[in-house]
Amino acid sequence: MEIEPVDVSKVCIFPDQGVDRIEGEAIEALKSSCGVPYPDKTEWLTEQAGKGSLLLTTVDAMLSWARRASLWPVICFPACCAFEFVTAEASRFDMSRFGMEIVRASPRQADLLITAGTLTWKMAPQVKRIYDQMAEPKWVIAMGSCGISGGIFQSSYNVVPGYRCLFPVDVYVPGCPPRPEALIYGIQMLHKKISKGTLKQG
Amino acid sequence: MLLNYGYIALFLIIALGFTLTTLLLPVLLKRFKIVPDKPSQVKGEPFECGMRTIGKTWIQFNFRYYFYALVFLALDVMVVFIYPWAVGLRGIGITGFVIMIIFILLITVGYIYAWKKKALEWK
Amino acid sequence: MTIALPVTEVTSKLNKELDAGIIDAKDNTILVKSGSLKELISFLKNTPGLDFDYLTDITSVDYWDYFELVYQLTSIKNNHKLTVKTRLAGRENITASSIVSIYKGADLQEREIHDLMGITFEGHPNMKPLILWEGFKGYPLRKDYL
Amino acid sequence: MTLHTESFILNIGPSHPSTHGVFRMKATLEGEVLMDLEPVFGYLHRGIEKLCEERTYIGIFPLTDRLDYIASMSNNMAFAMSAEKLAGIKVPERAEYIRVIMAELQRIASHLVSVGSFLNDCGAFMTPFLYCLREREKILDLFDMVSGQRLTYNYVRIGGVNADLPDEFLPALNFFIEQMPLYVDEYDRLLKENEILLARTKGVGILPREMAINASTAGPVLRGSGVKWDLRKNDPYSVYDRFEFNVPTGENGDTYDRYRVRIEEIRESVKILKQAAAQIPAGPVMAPGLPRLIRLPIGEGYGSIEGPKGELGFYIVSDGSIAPYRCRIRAPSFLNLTALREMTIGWKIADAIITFGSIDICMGEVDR
Repeated sequence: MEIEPVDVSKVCIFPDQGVDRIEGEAIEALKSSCGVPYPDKTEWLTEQAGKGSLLLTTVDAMLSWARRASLWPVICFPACCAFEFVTAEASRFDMSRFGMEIVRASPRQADLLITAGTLTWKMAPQVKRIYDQMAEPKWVIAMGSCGISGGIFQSSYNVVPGYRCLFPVDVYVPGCPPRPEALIYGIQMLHKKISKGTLKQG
Repeated sequence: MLLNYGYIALFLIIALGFTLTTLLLPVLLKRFKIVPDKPSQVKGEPFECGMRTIGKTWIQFNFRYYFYALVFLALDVMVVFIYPWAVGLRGIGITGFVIMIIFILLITVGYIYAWKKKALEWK
Repeated sequence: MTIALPVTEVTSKLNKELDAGIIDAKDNTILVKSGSLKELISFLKNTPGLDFDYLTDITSVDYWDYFELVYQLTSIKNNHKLTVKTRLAGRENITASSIVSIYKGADLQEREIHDLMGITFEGHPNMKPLILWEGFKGYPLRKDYL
Repeated sequence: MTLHTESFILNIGPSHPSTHGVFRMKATLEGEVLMDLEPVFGYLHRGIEKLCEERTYIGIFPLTDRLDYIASMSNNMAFAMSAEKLAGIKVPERAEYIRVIMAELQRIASHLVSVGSFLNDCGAFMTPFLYCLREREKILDLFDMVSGQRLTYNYVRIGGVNADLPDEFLPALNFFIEQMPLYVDEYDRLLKENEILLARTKGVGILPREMAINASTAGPVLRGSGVKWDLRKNDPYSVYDRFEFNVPTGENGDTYDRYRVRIEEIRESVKILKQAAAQIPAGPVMAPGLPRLIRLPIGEGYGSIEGPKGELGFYIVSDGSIAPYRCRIRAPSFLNLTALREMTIGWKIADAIITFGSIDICMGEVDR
């Protein structure tokens, strides 16, 4: 009973051989295309929430409360800030008080990307892919000075100067690594930003 | 008597209501533009720890997983019948008991057959 | 106490053609020609009196006109250690002989040195880029890497 | 009835919950059994060795903090000791004792993290991990008291330590020394004869003794395979020869032995801490007469200590200027991974993840 496997080479995404070469080209392509970093939208800091019709504001308020109260971060743990993020998640600083109960491994179930650690060019395509695969609406917290500007390793040949070269960042949390209290303050800033979000720009 | 059927109908309505809302909710929210909808090619691809999948992903798995599933299914169906029988055993007395024993023996005959045919061997 | 093995003990046990390979030997460092590096290290590992069975570290240093490979060996049985050095002249496609067949621990370290310093090791099973990616131009740890 | 089955390549990739950072394993699987496993490094290669060449000696300490970011204190100590060995600087007694106390506290904190995340990989999801992090917070308070930082302390200097201990440090340390063995006994009650843990880890991922030595592994991985090699005993540096402690080793080098070695080492470290806290002398904490911008004499030196993950060494070549000519880091986590392929081939995926977890790597040190 020899079962002939269905010929699905059409579906196959990558030939086995040359995987490293393809990965190398992807890194070089991303490295050359990463010219101007994404601008930081900061007008939400000064904006007044709650204009617009009665119905719209209640839907806004309810929606932003639902989104704000259960932000699930995705696993993106390159370096030392990862460990400060884990202690912030652990029992003493307990980020689950803010609804961030579990750290999701796959971007499908996550809506917040906390970039905990230094980003190198070899890891950049992977982080960009994780960000692209996250469902809308999604937010990004750049944690630590490596996430903001490459930090202490900025002059290195293999470090991306800040995550905003890859995708727009909402909140920056300075520190190397930032203490858990600073990270939780950053998350509260993000809650403020979400609560000011309106349906118009989705 | 009719009241018992009323409960079943109520249960049916709740079940249908729940499944329909969970199915239709995303479609409605997307139509009224409450939830942003930005599909993209990368979102469609499988997530494998941030990397692209390597090589063929539609492949022929080993057959022994399927044998295990079959034997489990047979025993699981038997268990499904045993539960209500065990609850109502006092009512149906010794005859019910004998009938169930025969049913259990039938299933164990099939189980022993699979065992002898080495379906459970983990190569 | 891990004593640094005096070099005289090693040189006394060397046979003739290995002895030619030694350039100079003083206070627990042996400078050896790159040609006879592999024989010396397998000799150090296998002779009963010395039996250096643990490779602590391989380092490469760029001294502009030559590259220096520094092998640090330790003997867990007799609790002594030794440093073996070799010099590779030139700047372009420098080759040294790989010691993966003697020490399995050298596998990753040689690939890393190949990536960062540009020294290729013949006889290494898979000399693929380890730390950097294929298509990375230049060798970062060299002094003239901009 | 031969059934044609195919193997496929699975990326246990850079962003994976149980790879302790951005480490990638290209696993070729036949159903569930692992046929081949190719580790891929470099996702956190920040080029620290190149950065060391452009910084002064005092500027390198923040870099060494971020090497093995779970054991920053021991990295600082390793770099300071190899620089002192090269320059022949004599460190005052009190500074040596402070360094030993900090190194042993850091070893306990690092072992707590490694045991916690190892059990997390075994499937005991988050419970032992949060137990261990609860104890680690107590150690972080002690470090916070001394250096003001929670993770990257930048506390050790060439020639001594940055600042003396505050007065409330020693009572807090003594309180911690009494508490810690009770916590370790609590873990043992929870886990020592836990049949799930025994069934999952006994005899899994065996690293035989010769392979462990030949693949130049170090630390709990080497001692787990039955090799009694601990730099604190075999090559006592600093003031370790004044303390009395023993070196736990495993018998058959499986995952359970490595886990047991780490738990026993926590107890040994508490013993060392007790003796060090008792014998600490008064006196200066910094060698006198060292200039701010230290210029090490021309030459090279290799100094190494027994870090929590193994022998951590720095090979410094100095040409007399204020920055080292070359600073090579012998990272234990990097070399412990050479035998990963031999330890995991033939096992199932779940066992391979546990074996990898028991090696306990820290990505900052692996990729440097």
